[in-house]
Amino acid sequence: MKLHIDIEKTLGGFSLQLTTDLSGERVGIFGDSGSGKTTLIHLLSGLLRPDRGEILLDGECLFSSKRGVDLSPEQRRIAIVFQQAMLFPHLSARSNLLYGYRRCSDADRAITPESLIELFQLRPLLQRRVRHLSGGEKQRIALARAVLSNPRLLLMDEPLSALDDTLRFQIIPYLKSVSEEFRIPYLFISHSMTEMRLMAEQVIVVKGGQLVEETTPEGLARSRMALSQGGYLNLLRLADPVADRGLVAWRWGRNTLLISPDRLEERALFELSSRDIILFRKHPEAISARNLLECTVKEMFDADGRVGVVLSVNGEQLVAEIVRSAADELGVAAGSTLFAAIKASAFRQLG
Amino acid sequence: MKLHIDIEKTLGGFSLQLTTDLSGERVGIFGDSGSGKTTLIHLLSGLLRPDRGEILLDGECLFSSKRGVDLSPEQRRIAIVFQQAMLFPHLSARSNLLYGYRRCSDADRAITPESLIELFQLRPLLQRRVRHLSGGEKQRIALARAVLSNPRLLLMDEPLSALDDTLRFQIIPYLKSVSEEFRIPYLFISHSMTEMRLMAEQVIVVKGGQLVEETTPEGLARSRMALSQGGYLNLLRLADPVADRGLVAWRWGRNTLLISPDRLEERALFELSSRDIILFRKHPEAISARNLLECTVKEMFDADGRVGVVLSVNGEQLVAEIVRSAADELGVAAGSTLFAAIKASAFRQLG
Amino acid sequence: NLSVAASLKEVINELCASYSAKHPGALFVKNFGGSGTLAGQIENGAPADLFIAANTEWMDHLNSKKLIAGPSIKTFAYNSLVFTGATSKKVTSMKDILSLDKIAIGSPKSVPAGEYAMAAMTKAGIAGKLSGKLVMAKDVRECLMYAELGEVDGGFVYRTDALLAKKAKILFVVPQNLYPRVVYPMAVTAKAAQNEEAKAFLAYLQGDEAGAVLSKFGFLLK
Amino acid sequence: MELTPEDITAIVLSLKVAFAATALSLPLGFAAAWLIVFRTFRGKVLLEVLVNLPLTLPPVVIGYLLLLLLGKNGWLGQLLASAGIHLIFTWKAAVIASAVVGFPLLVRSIRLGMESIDPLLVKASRTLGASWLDSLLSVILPLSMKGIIAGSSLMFARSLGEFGATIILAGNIPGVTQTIPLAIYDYASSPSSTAMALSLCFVSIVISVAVLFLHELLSRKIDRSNGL
Amino acid sequence: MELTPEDITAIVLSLKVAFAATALSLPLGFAAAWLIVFRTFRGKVLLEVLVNLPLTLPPVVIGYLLLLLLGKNGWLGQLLASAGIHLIFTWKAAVIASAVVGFPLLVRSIRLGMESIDPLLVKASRTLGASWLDSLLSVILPLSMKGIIAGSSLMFARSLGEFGATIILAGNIPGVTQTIPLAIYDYASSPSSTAMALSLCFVSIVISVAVLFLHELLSRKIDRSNGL
Ligand SMILES: Nc1ncnc2c1ncn2[C@@H]1O[C@H](COP(=O)(O)OP(=O)(O)OP(=O)(O)O)[C@@H](O)[C@H]1O
Ligand SMILES: Nc1ncnc2c1ncn2[C@@H]1O[C@H](COP(=O)(O)OP(=O)(O)OP(=O)(O)O)[C@@H](O)[C@H]1O
Ligand SMILES: [Mg+2]
Ligand SMILES: [Mg+2]
Repeated sequence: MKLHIDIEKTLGGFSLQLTTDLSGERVGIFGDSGSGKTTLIHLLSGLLRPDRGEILLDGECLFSSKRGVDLSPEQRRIAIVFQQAMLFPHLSARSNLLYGYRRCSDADRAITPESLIELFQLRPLLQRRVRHLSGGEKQRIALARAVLSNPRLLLMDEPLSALDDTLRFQIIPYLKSVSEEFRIPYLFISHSMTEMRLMAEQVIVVKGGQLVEETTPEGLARSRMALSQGGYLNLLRLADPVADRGLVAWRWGRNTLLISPDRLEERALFELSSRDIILFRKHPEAISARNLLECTVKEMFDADGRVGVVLSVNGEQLVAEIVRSAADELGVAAGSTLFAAIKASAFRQLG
Repeated sequence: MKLHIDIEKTLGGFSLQLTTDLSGERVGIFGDSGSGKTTLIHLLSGLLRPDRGEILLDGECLFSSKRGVDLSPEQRRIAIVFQQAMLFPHLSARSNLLYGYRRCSDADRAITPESLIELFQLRPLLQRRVRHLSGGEKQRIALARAVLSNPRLLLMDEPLSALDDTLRFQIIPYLKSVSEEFRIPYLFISHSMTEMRLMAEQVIVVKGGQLVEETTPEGLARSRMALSQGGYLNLLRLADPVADRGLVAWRWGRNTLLISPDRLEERALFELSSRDIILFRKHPEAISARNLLECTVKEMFDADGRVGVVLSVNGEQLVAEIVRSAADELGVAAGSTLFAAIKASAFRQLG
Repeated sequence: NLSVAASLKEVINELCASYSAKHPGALFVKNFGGSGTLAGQIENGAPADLFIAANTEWMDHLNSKKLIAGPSIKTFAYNSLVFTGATSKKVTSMKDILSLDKIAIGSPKSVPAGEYAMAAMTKAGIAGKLSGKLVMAKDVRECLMYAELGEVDGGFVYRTDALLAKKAKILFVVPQNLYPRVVYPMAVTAKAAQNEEAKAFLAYLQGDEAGAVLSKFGFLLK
Repeated sequence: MELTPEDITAIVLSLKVAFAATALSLPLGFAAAWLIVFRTFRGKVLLEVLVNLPLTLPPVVIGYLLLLLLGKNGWLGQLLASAGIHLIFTWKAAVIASAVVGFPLLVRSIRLGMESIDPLLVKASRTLGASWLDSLLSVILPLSMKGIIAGSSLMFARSLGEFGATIILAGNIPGVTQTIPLAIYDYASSPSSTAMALSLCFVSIVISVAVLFLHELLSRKIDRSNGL
Repeated sequence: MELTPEDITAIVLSLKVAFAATALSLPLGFAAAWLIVFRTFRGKVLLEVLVNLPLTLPPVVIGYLLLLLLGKNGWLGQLLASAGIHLIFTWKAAVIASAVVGFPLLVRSIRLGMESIDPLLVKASRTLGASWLDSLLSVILPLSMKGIIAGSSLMFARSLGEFGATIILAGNIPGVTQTIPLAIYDYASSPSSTAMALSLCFVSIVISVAVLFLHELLSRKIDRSNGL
């Protein structure tokens, strides 16, 4: 996807002025509430009309005030997934699902309902009334509905933020596989750093209607480590769980982690806050923390007075966060060896 | 306050059947969503009419199907604070505040607006339109409004759950001081264990319209330690903060705790999850955790496979949570001495 | 297609019925309404063949617009003004109505009967003293209704209408010298000028048989 | 376009009648809407039917039924007469005719306004010591103001156009009960004064447009003050 | 209570006219409501005034204006006449009279229904490939169904009672254009047949109560199927 944006729009007291060239399949949009993210995607999709400027998608002009081009939303073939599922309450789940597909010309029908119903496991939901669907089921239908309209670009406006944590991470794999399997590029809006890291390859940061930063999810997470409640969130892909005296032993690359039992799946994604890792210079003997890992410091970075310590654990990577005085006391430096203690209950299974 | 409740009420498919005698000034009502908490307080306040039974408050009969007594809500003098502030949108903040006071007979006017405006720091808000108030300001007005109606009993239906964390704990001191200063007993509904422990002296647990348990907030917190995300939440009252190399040293009884900087106040309340405490049998040497406390095990309790370890730290008390295998390995038993490591970032300042 | 003043409804219905009995092919479509309404309708193209009005004003209006076959204008019948009421007071002449509280007349601007009544009162020299007592009604039938319900002590109505009333009795007949003659003109419309059936019915209405029916209903033939 | 002094009288009278009819119906319409929205009682359906009835019946019939009720021999008429009140053939009768005909429109609008009030607000006022009447006046009334204004403007406009019921109950007496529609009727009945009829129509339209604008204005103001 | 065959004809005709007027106005009313709620354009105020006008004018005036417009000399009447269509004095004229008079009530109800639709739903349909017309039919129409039904029942009831405009535009021709209100008028203008007039009033009331009930029923059903 190549998206050229150069637009201006004033809405009451708010004004958006944004110029950028985006390429890549998975772009995140990050920004505070009221920074103009929703306004931006409404402008892109044709639901709002820029005051001036132009929008080009893969070379095709969607809007240009100079040339007098302004394609209507249905001509742009850009689908939006909203924060609320926005299912049509008068239609069944099936009719909602097929709403966009039915309006798609034969030539564009690359994705068929069958394949998506399979992928999203929608079969049991199809006959249901919309109001008999749970929040997560609704959002799954909404997503499938958008994809089935065979758009050239998918815009997602905090599609997960109305859901509870469990649902949220159940849906993320769907979101990603959609883009991968059907080659639909997307723009993904979120306030959640974890969602951003799972969903985006590059991130633009918007503030007060202006683009202030272009970065990667990793860069974003590191720079905001000290600010956010959970610090830097390590994402760990674990596999092959085995019960072990009331806990579960998961394989993490060539390491084993003991984690409090939750759902057992062959592979799972866990979140671990950089603040839940305690570092020792020497091996502590008896300790209540169930995980004690020997690791090497790969690099260190500063974020607002906190120190981020990037650790290598048998080839896997982990970021721990310590205060400056602790860094001095432990004598942490690139290359030094440390022990990291992590409680079994510190891991949070996602999805 | 002495409250005798013996009522039955059927609402559609839901039926409530509850008999209890409550005495004490601060009673919590705890229960899952849909368990009938709201229904119960509507019945008490006269907004709903029980099908059968009686309600006595301090000996006065508010409702009795036998004797044919059914006082109207305004006669009962029981005020409710709702989840949403429910301020009257057509009135100014001041008129909202005085709504109940103006309808209160002279004889009952023990609490005057002046004293409450002082206590709740409402003076700057009085002239404002309701829609120009923030969520927390609204809820403060709503609370003051209820108190100014000089009720005999205050019912609070999740008064804080629509607020964000910061606001929530700003308001709790107001709620408590109201009851203390003006001797108004209250019933407090909440899903939050921390709120419950801060607000209530005793707790009744409701489930499916029935009373299933009468306990204390502490008992409730311990019995639900394993179930809740944050484990058992230790509440620490700290004082006299002093800056210390990027951190803040707070006094906790005769101990000192190093905590990541947040707001500095003379005294503050912090929350610490039982899961954020790592226990060692021996003193670990260099460690990134900034707090290492020597402590004695006072008692241990079981909660769904987890072990709660009640520690005494120089006269203060702390509950840590470890898995059974760790308890065995560390050889924890009442009377044994352990070291507790806590990261500076593990504490959460409330309010 | 007949457009007939509403006050002639009963009599026209009977006349049509008896005509149909003799001429089995004849089919009537009757439209009843105020003369002004009917004239307005004809002016705007309503499909009327025969127009019977309650006064000459509207007939002349249509004639001046060439919507009426001028030569066909004939007089259908005459009527007379009476004073009717259910009052217990003794009322036998124009002077007596001064003793009444409320008197109904048709609105003089829009109801011919009202215009005639007004003229009669003026001529009798009592109009000035009655001004506060008059109730203007939408039409003659409304006058009669007020009288019948006792809402007014009496009202000026046509003789034919007064005869239909149950409670209200004719208290006196207004002397003809006090007001212009009440004429019901009829004519074939311009459109139907060549319509033989319409002309035939017009002729029938002028005949003796029609006269008998008209008399029965209280109309005057000359 | 010229207006005779009589026309001016008719216009003033029309405004007076429409105003009085609206003012008279407001408390009743408010009460009816409140009963329908906030109360459950036997005979609610009957009330709804009764309120909506004037919508279905031709105004002439309504006028006739009102005449039977309020006339000399009607039970309510006799009652009023014994109290020295005579309504028929006065401008007050025109008010009553307009009020009855416009009532369903008023109630429907107020209902819509009331249905959007959060019932918890009413409950809150009760637990703060307000009796049901107090709560009605201090909470429900101000919060249904938008519906009340919409209903009033609708009713006012309808009253300006009321003809059928008025002419029967009040008669068509120039200077006393002749409102704009009745004057138009009089003019229209004579071939010579069609132009006069049209001028009055025009006045009627101008007034109703003014009412519509006023309504928009007021309801925006209320939006603002309620912060919606 | 007895009904003559002529009365039965009038009742059937009334129902037919009310039904046709409602059916005819629905698409137009829907379009007008849509324009007012979802579009911003110049002349919107004019549209609002035009839609509400029939409310303010006496039906007789409306009938007269319609007669001028649709009559032989009216521009629309000439247009229709040249297409071989003659409306005046047929039951179709009664339909048009009823439609015009009831239109403001219909539009007001549909508007209220439309105003409660989440605009994001409409936007969602647009980004899913629906043109504005498609979105109007597949999203806005079904979701404003409650308002449409309320408006239709109001309009139907109003049509049943329409008198003033009908008698002018369609005439009072028994068996052809004589609806219930016109028949009542006929009966009521002769003192001997008051009882007959009252029977027809009663029929009128029964029909409107039936319509009210049907409306309640339908709108409950829609509540259920929309899961509100
Ligand atoms: N129609 C409008 N008229 C005036 N101001 C508007 C309008 N729409 C949006 N705004 C303003 O534009 C700004 C940006 O809004 P926008 O919805 O794009 O923010 P956002 O980044 O999506 O925020 P959030 O994360 O809360 O969804 C806000 O300050 C908002 O108040
Ligand atoms: N008017 C009603 N008709 C039928 N069922 C009702 C009614 N009001 C409440 N209920 C049902 O009664 C049950 C208890 O409701 P209640 O509001 O008291 O729960 P709660 O404990 O306050 O829940 P929450 O924590 O979610 O506020 C619920 O299952 C609810 O669906
Ligand atoms: Mg947004
Ligand atoms: Mg509740």
